[in-house]
Parts: sequence; C-alpha cells; structure tokens
Amino acid sequence: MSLKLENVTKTYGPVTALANATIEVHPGEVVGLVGENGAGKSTLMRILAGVVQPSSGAFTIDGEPVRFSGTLDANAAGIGMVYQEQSLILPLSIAENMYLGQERRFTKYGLIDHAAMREAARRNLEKVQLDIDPVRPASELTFAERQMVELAKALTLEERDVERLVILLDEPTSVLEQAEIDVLFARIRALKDRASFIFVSHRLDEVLEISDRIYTMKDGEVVDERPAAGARESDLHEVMVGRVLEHNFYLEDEQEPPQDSVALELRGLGSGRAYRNINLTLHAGEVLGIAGVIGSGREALARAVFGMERPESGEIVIHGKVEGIPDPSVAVRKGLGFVPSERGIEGMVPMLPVSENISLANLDSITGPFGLDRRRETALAREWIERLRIKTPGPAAPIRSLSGGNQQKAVIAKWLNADSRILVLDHPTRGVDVGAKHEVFSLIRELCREGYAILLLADTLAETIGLSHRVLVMRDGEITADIPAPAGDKPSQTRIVEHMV
Amino acid sequence: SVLATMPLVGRVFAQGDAPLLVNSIRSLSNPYHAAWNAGGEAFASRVGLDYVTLVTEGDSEKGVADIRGILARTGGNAVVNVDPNDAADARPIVEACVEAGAHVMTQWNKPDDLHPWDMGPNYVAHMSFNGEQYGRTTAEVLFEAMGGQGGILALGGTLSNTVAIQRRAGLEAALADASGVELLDYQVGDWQSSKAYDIVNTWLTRFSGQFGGIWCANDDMAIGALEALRVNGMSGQVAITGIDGIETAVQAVIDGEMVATVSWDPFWQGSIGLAIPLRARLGEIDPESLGKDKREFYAKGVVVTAENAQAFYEANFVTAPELDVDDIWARYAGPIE
Amino acid sequence: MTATFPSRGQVLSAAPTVFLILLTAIIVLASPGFFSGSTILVILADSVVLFTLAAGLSFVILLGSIDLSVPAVASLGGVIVAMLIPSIGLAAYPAAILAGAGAGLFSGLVHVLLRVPSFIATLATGGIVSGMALWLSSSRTVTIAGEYRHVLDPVIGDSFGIPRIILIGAVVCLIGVYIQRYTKFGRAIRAIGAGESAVRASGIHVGRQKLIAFTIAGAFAACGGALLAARMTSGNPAGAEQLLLPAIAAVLVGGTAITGGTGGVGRTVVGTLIVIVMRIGMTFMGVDVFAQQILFGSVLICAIALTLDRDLLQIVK
Amino acid sequence: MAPPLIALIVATIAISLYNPSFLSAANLGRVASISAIPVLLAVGATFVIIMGSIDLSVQGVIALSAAITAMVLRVDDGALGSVLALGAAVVTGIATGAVSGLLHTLLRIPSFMVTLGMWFVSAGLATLLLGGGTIAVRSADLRVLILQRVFGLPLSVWLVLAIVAFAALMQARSRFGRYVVAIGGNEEIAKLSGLPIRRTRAAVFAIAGGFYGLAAALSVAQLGQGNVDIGDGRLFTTITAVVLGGTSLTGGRGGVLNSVLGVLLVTVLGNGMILMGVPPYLQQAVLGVLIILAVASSTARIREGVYK
Ligand SMILES: Nc1ncnc2c1ncn2[C@@H]1O[C@H](COP(=O)(O)OP(=O)(O)OP(=O)(O)O)[C@@H](O)[C@H]1O
Ligand SMILES: Nc1ncnc2c1ncn2[C@@H]1O[C@H](COP(=O)(O)OP(=O)(O)OP(=O)(O)O)[C@@H](O)[C@H]1O
Ligand SMILES: O[C@@H]1[C@@H](O)[C@H](O)OC[C@H]1O
Ligand SMILES: [Mg+2]
Ligand SMILES: [Mg+2]
Repeated sequence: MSLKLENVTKTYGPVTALANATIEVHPGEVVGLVGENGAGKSTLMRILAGVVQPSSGAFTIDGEPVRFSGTLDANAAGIGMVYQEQSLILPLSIAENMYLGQERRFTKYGLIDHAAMREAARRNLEKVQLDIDPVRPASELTFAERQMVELAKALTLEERDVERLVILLDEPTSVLEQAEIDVLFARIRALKDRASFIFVSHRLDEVLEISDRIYTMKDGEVVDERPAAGARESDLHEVMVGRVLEHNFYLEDEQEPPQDSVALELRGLGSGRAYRNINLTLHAGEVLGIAGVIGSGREALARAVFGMERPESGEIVIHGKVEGIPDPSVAVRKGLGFVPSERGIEGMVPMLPVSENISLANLDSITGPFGLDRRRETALAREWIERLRIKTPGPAAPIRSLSGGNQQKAVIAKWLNADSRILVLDHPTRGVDVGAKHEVFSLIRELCREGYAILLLADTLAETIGLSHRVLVMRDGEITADIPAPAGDKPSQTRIVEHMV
Repeated sequence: SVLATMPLVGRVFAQGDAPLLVNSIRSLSNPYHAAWNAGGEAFASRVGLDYVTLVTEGDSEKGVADIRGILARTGGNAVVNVDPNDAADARPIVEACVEAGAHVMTQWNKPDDLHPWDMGPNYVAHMSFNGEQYGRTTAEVLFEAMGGQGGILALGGTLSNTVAIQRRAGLEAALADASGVELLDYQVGDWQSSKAYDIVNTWLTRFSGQFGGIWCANDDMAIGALEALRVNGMSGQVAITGIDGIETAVQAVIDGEMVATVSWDPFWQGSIGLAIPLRARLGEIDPESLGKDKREFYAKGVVVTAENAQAFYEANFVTAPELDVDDIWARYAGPIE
Repeated sequence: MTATFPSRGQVLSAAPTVFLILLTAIIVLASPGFFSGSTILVILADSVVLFTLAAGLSFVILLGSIDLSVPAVASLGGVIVAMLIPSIGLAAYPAAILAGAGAGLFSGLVHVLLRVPSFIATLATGGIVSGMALWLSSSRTVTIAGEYRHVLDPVIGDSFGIPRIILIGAVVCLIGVYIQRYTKFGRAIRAIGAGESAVRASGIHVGRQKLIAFTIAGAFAACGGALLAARMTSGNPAGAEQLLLPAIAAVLVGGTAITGGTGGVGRTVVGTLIVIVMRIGMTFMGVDVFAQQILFGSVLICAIALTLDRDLLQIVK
Repeated sequence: MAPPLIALIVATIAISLYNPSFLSAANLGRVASISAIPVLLAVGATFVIIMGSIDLSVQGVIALSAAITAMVLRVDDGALGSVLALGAAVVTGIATGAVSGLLHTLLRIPSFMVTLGMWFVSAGLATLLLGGGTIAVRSADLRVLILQRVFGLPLSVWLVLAIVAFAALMQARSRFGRYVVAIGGNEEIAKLSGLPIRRTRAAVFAIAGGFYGLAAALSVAQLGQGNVDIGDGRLFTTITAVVLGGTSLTGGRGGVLNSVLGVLLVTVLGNGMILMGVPPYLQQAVLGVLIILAVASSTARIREGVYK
C-alpha cells in the first residue's frame, strides 16, 4: 500500500502547521521524518492517522483519495499511530488499552470476552518482548514500559484483515533506553515485509539507522528528501536548522573544571528496592551525570533529592549542612531546583502565562510593599526571556503555546529566578529538537561557569558523557561506577555500558 | 362593609391606585402552601385586585429581599400577608412594609418581642395557631386510641423550627398527664415523608412490639410512617396522628389508618390574611382601636378525627373550598399570651 | 503578535459583566421602577451576605475543590454572634469569624491530611458543624434581645444615606480581592487549581495553601452568617441552609471555573449581582412564581454557556 | 477486600453487638427495602462519576418524574396505568438527563454547572405541573412493587437487584461501560482512540436520568403519593454513597457494585444511629465523622496523586 499526501495544508486559526507538504510512503519502507520543534511532523502524522483533517490538499492510498473521519477509519485502512505524548489510560488494564476502540472484535452477545482479549494482548506484548500480565492496570507500568505497550498496541493492527500496514511512530524513542530501542528496531525490521513505517525522532543517529528514506520538515514545509544510505547527521542538521552541525555538539571546549566546594552530598540514601546506600558528592560548577537503564533507580533517586519522593534512610547534605528528609518546599528554600521529566505535568502549569510560570518558585521576587507586583513580574519575565532567548509572543502568552524547547527554557528560568544553585535536571532535552537542545546545552555550560551545580539525567548516553564532568553509573539501585569525564578525555560509551548491565 | 357589599373592591380605588395583594410563603411545592396560594388567588379575584405570590424557598434573605422588591415596585401600595420563613424574618419584613406604607399581616412566626401595637397601624395583626395546644390535642387523641396505655414514638419537624418546638412541647405536656403512656423515642423527620418512612422502618426493629402509636408533627411524616407500617404488614395496628389536614391524611383518617390530624385550612389562611389588612387599608377597621387581643391572636384549627373526617373531606377537597372572609373573627380562638 | 493574545480571554472575562448589564437592561425595560436609587441600594444591601459567602467559596473553587460546609459554618457564625453579643458585645463578630476559620481549618485538615475529596470532606464537616450549632443553640433560634440592638447598628444602620452593610460588603470585597490577587497565597491557589503537580514541584507547600484556602472560606462564611444574624436580629442554627446553591451559582456565573485555576473574587462580585438581580428582577417584573425556578435555571445555564472561557478547560467534564 | 466492604462489616458487627435484632431477617429485609431507592440513584450517578463528571440534578429529576408518574396514575391507577406510569417516569428521567447531557456536550459546559441549572429547571417544571399539590395514589397497582413480597422481600428489591446486576454487567463487560471508564480515565486519549465521546457522555447522563426516574416511580409507589419534595435530601446522600463505595470523583475508577456497598453502608449507619439511640441533633455530626473515617481509611493507601 502506498500512502501519499500531496500539497497538504493545515491551519489552526492564524497558525499554519503544514504548508503544501507532500510526502509518500511506499510498501515495506521505513520513512524518517525530522525537523525542529513545531515543524509540523506531528500534524502530518495526525492527518495520516485520521485524527486531524487537512485544510486542503490530497490524501490518497494507492491512488484512491481517502478521507478519514477518525482514528477508527484509519485503523480500518491499516494505519496505526503511536503518539508523541503517552496515550494509555491509566486506570484501564494493559489489554483494555491495547484494544480500546476495537472491543467489537471480542464482543459476543454484547459482552466483551475478557479472556480472549487478554490472550490477544499477551501475543502482541510478546512481539515487543514485554513479559507483563495484560490484566495489570497501565498505571502500574513505568514510563518506558508504557511506551512499549503502545508499540504493541500499534502492532495489534497486524491482526487486522488488511493486507498492508502503515505504522506511524511519533518520537517513540524519547523515553526509551538503548536496549528497548534495539527491540523496537528489530521489530520494525522484522515487520517490513508487511508494514511501512514513518519514524519521527529528534535523535538523528537513530533516524539514519532505521530509515530507508528521510524527509526533513521546516516551518510546515517538506524541504528535503534523501535516501538514508550515505546521508550523515550533519547533512540533516544543516537542512533542518539552516546551519552546519557544530562538531562540538556538547560544547566540550566550554567545559571548565569544577570548583572545590561541595554543593550537595548524599550519604547512604536508600528507599526500599529502588535505590540503596547511595553516596555521592556534587561540586559547584560541576555537571554530575547519572547513567543507568530503566529500573536502575536513577530517576527515583533524582526525585528524592528534591523531595518529590521520600527516601527511607540516609541524609542529604546541602552546602555542608545536614538536612532532614526534604520536601520540595524545603528543598527550594535550601537552594535546589528541579526540572522534571514530565514537563507538561510537573514542570509547568500549562494554562498560566510564561511570566507566572517563571515567578512560581520565588514569589518573593515579585513581591513589593503592597503584595504581588504584576509590573515587576512582567519586567522580570522579560529579562529572563531575553537572557535565555525564550521564543514567545510575550510574557503574557500561556506557556502551553510555546514549543517544547522554549517551555523547557522557561522552566529553567524559573529556577534561576529562584536562585537555585543546585539543579536536578531530569531529562531536560526530552522531545526537544536539535537546535533547542544546543541552546539548553550552552545554558548548562554557562551555569556551570557561574558556579551552579547540576545533577543530570540526560536523554542519551552520548549526552550524558558529553555534558558531564563525571558520570555515575547505577545498576539495580546501586552505584556501580564513578567515571571522570573531563574535557578532552571523555570515556567511551562501552566503558559506561559495561557497568550498566 | 365594602368587602361584603362590593365584591369588586378594585373600583373603590382611583385608577392606578389599587393596591397589590401579596402572599409570601415558603414554596409552592408543598400542598399546604399550595392551598394557601389558592386561597389568595380566590380572594384576589373576588375583590378584583392584582395578586402576586412570593416564595422564599426556605431562604430568609430571599424572602425579605422579595418583599422589599415588591414594596419598591409598588411604592408601598400593597397589602401583604406573610408566613415568614423564620420567626426572625418578621421584623425586617414588617419594618420595610411599615416604612413603605403598605399594610401587612404576619402568620405563624414572629419574634416574641415584636408586636403590632408597637409598629403603628400598618402592621395590622399577627395570627397563629396554638402549636402547643394542637400538638397536645393530637397526642391526646392518640393516647385515647391506644386506650391510654402503651409506648409511643414521635416524629418531630426540623430541629430548630419554632413550630416544631411548640408542637413537641404540646406532646410533652400531654405525656406528663398520661401516666400509662411512655415516649420510647423522639426522632427528627425534617417534615419529610421519605425520612419518616426510613425511621419508622428502623423503629420496627428497635421497638418491635413495644409501641401502639406514632405521633407526628405533620401529615407528610404521618404518611411516611403509615406506609412504613403498611409495607411491614402492620397498617391499622398502630395509631398515627399528624397535623396540617392535607388531603392524603384526611383520607387516611377516613380509612381508619390515622386517628387524627388538624387542619389549619390554608385556603382560609391565604385569604383571611389578605382580607384583614385590606380592610385596614380601606379604613373599614382601625387597627389602632382594636385591642391587643385582636392584633395578636390564635385562630381555631379543625381537629379531624374519624367522626368528622368524611364531612371535612367533602367540604374541602371534593367541592372547591369557599371563601370565608366576611366575618374576620369567625375563627378567633383567643389572644396569644 | 502580542496584541492578539489576551483579546479572546479578555473578551470572555468581561462577558459576565456584559451579561449583568444586559440582564439589568431587560428588567429595567420591562419594569422602569427597577432602576431607582433606592432599589439599587436595596439590591446591593441584599447582596452582601450572599457575596460574603461566595467570596470565601471562590478561594476553594479556585483550587478546583468545593466547600459544601459553607451554609453550616454561616449558620454557626450567626448562632455564635447571637449568643455572645449580650456578654461580649462587638467582640462577638470576630469571635464568630474565628470560629468559622476554625471550622474551615478543620475541613481543610480532613481534606488535606486524610486525603478525603473536598466534596465529601466538607459535606461531612458541614454535618458536624451543624450539630455544633444545634447543640450550642439548644436547637433554637437565638434571638438578640432589643437592649443589644445597638451592637447590630454597625451592620444594619445607615451612613450617609447608604446602608452600612453595603460598606461592609465593599470592605469584604477589598479584602478578598487583595488576598486573591496580591498575596503569594492567592497566586499559589490559582496555580494549584491550574496544575497542582507543577506547583508542588516548584517548592510551594500545596497542602498548606489548601488549608489556608479552606480556613479563609470558613472565616468568610461565618462573617456572612454574622451579618445575616445581625440583619435578622437572631441566629438560626439552620438559617443559612438555603444559601449554598445561590453561593455556588454566584461564583460560577461570575466566571470562576468549577475546575479551578481561573477566576477570582472580583468576578464573584459580578456573579453575586447576577444572581440577586435575576432573583429580585423576576419579582419586579412579576414573573409567575411557577416559572421563576425554571427561568432561574435556564438563565444560569445560558450565563455560563455565554461567559465560560473554554480555552482554559481542555476537557469539559 | 474492598475497604467499603470492611467498613460495612465492622459497622454491622458493632451495631449488632449493641442491638442483636439488627441481624434479624426482618431487619435485614428492611435495610434492603429502604436501600432500594438510594441504590438506584447511586447506580445512575456512578456512571456519571466514573466519567469524571457530576450530576447535581438528581432531586430535580426525581421531582419531575414523580410528578409525571403521579399524573399518569391519577388518570388510570390500574395495571395498565401503572405500567405506563413506570414507563413515563423512566422516559421523563431519560429525557431530562439527555437534555443535561446534550447541553453539556454541545455547549461544552461542565456538568457541574449544567446539572445545577437543570436541577432548578426540572424542579420548577414539576412544581408547575403539580401546581404545588400532592397526588395521592394509594390504591394504584404500581404499589404492588412495594407491597407484594416474594421470598420475603418486596418486589421492588428484586427489581432493583436485577437492574443492579444488569448495570454491573454493562459496566464491566459492555463496550459502553468500557468507554465510560476510558473517558473518565483520560478523555483526550479516549478521543484519539476513536471513541464516541459526545455520544457516550450524553448517553451516560440520559441513562443516569433513567435510573433517577425509576427511583422516583418507586418513591411514589412507596409513599402512596407524588409531590415535588419527594426527592428532598437525596442528592448529597447519593454522592456520598458513591464515593464511600470507592468510586473516585476524578473519574476512571470505581463501579456499580462499589456504590451498592456505599449505599448499604450509609443506610446501615443511619439505621444504627437510631438503633443505638444517638440523639437527633448529633446524628448528622456522627454520620459526618463516620464518613470521614470510612473515606479516609480507604484513601490512606493512595499516597500520591492529585485529589480535589
Ligand atoms: N492544536 C493546535 N492548535 C494550534 N496550533 C497547533 C496545534 N497543533 C499544532 N499546531 C501548530 O502546528 C505547528 C506544527 O506542530 P507539530 O506538533 O506538528 O510540530 P512537530 O513538528 O511535531 O514538533 P515537535 O518536534 O515539537 O513534536 C506548530 O508550530 C503549531 O503552531
Ligand atoms: N494548543 C496550542 N495552541 C497553540 N499552539 C500550540 C498548541 N499546542 C502546541 N502548539 C504549538 O506547537 C508547537 C510544537 O509544540 P509541541 O507541543 O509539539 O512542542 P514539542 O517541542 O514537541 O514539545 P514536546 O516534545 O514536549 O511535545 C509549538 O511551537 C507551539 O507553538
Ligand atoms: O411544613 C411544615 C408544615 O407541615 C407544618 O404544619 O408547619 C410548619 C411547616 O414548616
Ligand atoms: Mg511532534
Ligand atoms: Mg515534540
């Protein structure tokens, strides 16, 4: 089955999300789709998936014009999508999630046959090598497990009575670790005789690895198309961003040695089976990266440092003072800041303006003699917008209307405004495009120079190594290695992976 | 009297000068006040004046605000008959009426220290029924039906409600005089039949076989009690009394399922409460020269028992009730002490 | 680009006011006497108790929670005032407000510490507070005897020809608006309503803010109850029972979303006036009582349909 | 074991220690029969609440349906009239619920506000229809539902049991039931999965209305009369029962059977207070404390997450 979008345009009020985009997907092909945040990738995929209707242009399958009025139509035509945002319904079981909207297949006399559905779900979970009981509610899964379940959900299309499938993957790897990515890629390759794929990612190396052909989008237009074979990351980067990929992506040459003073120290921190007996020191001016696979406990540890979750034992020493088990409000008072991985939920208040998000962690900064001073707040927000080059129509724009990278910068601005000298960054570049990533990286470098201490859980291993002064490796809740990563003498990925698994 | 001889009082007033007749009651969703409203309407059409009903929906402030609104709209040219939501509401209402120059009469509820004679001629009178007396009367009928012996249960109205408190006091007084009767439990049914139904069901477990009568502070609860007994196969075995004289209760008395209720004749309350202040406005009576005993008085209720139930039913529910406003003192029972 | 941003939101935030004006215009057209100075004063005076309850409730609704104990707390406030005036005079008002704050704090504790949803927590504490009011008053309306009426004068008297209660209402309004718009607490609760997790992750003690919100709601409710008692010269342990729905309606019609995060005390002023004007207006226009409830409900739905900023609610539950 | 079930057992034991006749067959039958109407209401409301919405129109719908029931019975209180009255009550409930549901979905107004408005509208309509009066229907055949016993329990109890069984099945095993949970769990995702959101939402309100309508007809049958106040006080007890049963007000979690437990708990507690002689002015307060304890003990395990 060949899919084709021709001169498709999609507008949202004054915003043009897609402008005369044309792409084609041939049978058995993996098509890569790259572009900056807001380039229109998701919009294009959503049109193919029947979720969004194009404002104009033609959509044809094997030359026949089609018009989907919803997901179910697309499914019936063999098109399924894994969404960029997580899309499992937490209270429902895994099996129920996988067949949501397709219950009819298991319905007899108006009743759903749970056992049959469970069996079918189990078969599809096996395809992604996930050995979990499908009756468990989705809420019990980790972030990455959920993502794999979503893949398995898309693969249920295989059971359909359609000859060929098209599976749309919108940033499926952003929360996955290498091992899971390998499983995913293996699955994609195995399915190529039956299915075509569109694969969206901000990690260009992945795109090059898995795709046959790559489209690049910019400002709603498809600006480039090339075979993956022979293409290089820097080529893609150039068409995407309009300038050459710097050799020095992680700004290694801006890395300066940390200061001697210890900003944060963990002594014997532990919480059940999640992590045990964690000891670490973080210096001012240092980026301390923590590497580890899913389940290594690094995420729980990072959250515990900021008081989002309670450790059961151990103590936290901040600027030389032993602090009790923290609570976020205490942590902030002691000078900690936290950029969480779930930006939309914990990082920002989507419907509030940029300015109110920036001031949220330090309302004192906008308090005048008569209470909150809105004028001061706006002025302050403008300062940060300028300093961090946040792209926004203005301080009053709701933060949810910004692109991911710019949202992330606003979240960081919140902590800088709160005078937090110790920052816990949990996947700060998740879903952020390469251009914006670069800006976040340079911000991290700048902060280090100013003596900020940063505990980093990066998106990829390369990023961890590239940005950190030191890399701690965690496995099964314990620290298994402490590897220096000075500028000019970065450890290899294999050296770190050794300690991870 | 002009009222008696010239039914269309409207003509007595110069064009545009005719006062508006106003009944202010709790709501139209209960049969008691619905009948009250019907009385008001009947009276208004008999005298040919415009009429409005105001409802408090149980909200005192709304009750007061609505009356102020009417006074503002009519510039005080109104005749107001009010059943205040709460005793306390009577004062602001009366003050507003007096100030605006309207004539007002209150029923049932008013603070003890608010008196018509202190407020000038515009606060014409206050009328009530002796809650204690009738609470006592129904209790006595109940005891008699039980042969003066045995345990009884009582369902009261909303706890803090003045009328409920008075009726309960009557019950207590009757109990004090009846040595053979014992009050086993007093519960609050909030005037509602569904609550009464649930409570009586539970009583059947707790006091199984120990009681011969249920005294209820109103008919709605009596009906709930009655149905609870019926569903447990006990209808007719336990004597029940209520108060209000609503149709279903009178019917139950006829059927021998209740022993008594008391009718206030709300149709009459809704009409006489307009007739008295209207006469004052017409100058037919001079409130100032009425004695205190006529400005704060009890009216007579009708105790409905097996003897008179059938006749009462026919006079009040089969045929349309007749206005009884010509002799305003016909149902006078005495001063309120 | 900046210019296009606030426009839609601003239009909608003005909508309740426009609605109020339209409503008033319709009533004035149908019944000209409505617009006289004295009517306006009457309407304003009659709005104050409801407004005070609704203003306190606004804080809780901004959080995305609800406080169903408002009428019970208000009644308790009324009973306390009526009981204490003979012994402590004017100090009875702050005493009542304090008791209300205590009741609100209790609701807050049940909600925050025991993690009981506010709907249930406040329903239950409402029951407890009612029990207290009944117990204190021995289940009777407590009358404020004539000799103490002078203590009521600050509430029921006039100043410069204006009922003093209107001035009190204005003060309550200023206090409420100040707390909500100019304090850190006010900002925090609106943010909590809009996205609690992010607020917590910004180092704001969410539980504490919620406790304060419920405490304030309790204090305002008791204050409203005290005003009501002064106006009625008595404290009825069930006196404010019927004010819950109008108070909720006033908050919502003013444009504070039931889901929290948007709105405020200032808007509740407009909402309260809509509710009161609507109610008195119907009496004024001589709308048949049988039709009044139907009309009230319909106008409520229309008002919200016309003024709700749906952009702020991604999902309409 | 489900926390509401534990609470129910604890309450039952405590009360029967104090008053052994609580466990008598006769009393259990009474508990069942006074629970029948609240169960219907709670089951209807459960669907709405699982969806994350709320329905405040319960009492208004009861008033209107009761008015219609009584009016039909006034014309014919025989078997035919009774069947028609029952049908009319349900249809009235469905229609009122559908109006709420449509206003809610088409105008995109939160259910809290729509149903608040509909409460006023339907109670007002009922008042208008009845002119404030009460219609006595003491001899209507409809009353067999309450007065006729089968195996010791009134027909109404069996009817409600059958309906609960059907509703529970529908909730657990039908596509519709699944959709309701999915929408309550996360509406945006449900929409992406192609579920018919609006239709489901509107249908849920209509169905809930149908349950209230049936409850209204049973109330009329039970009390032998129809009037506007017949549903007074039912709203808050219904929602309390649903939440006590373990259905979360934020949606996505809970079920019909939970609500049955919740109703039984409320009934037993109310019943117990009278059996144990708690003074009337304290009953609300005691009930409040017990509800807090019951809900708190079942939420105690859930440590994270937003609750409002
Ligand atoms: N629901 C919407 N309402 C308004 N505008 C939208 C909406 N969805 C997308 N857009 C617009 O469409 C443009 C393209 O967005 P889209 O999500 O397709 O980008 P993307 O390429 O997927 O970006 P990313 O890499 O960040 O996922 C955006 O710049 C935005 O202006
Ligand atoms: N509701 C909306 N209204 C207007 N613009 C929107 C809306 N949602 C998204 N956009 C636009 O879409 C663009 C991309 O948004 P998107 O959420 O895809 O960002 P992102 O970088 O992909 O972040 P993430 O990866 O976390 O989703 C932004 O430039 C933003 O302006
Ligand atoms: O409803 C009550 C009525 O039944 C009783 O007779 O008087 C007081 C009223 O509140
Ligand atoms: Mg995207
Ligand atoms: Mg993105």
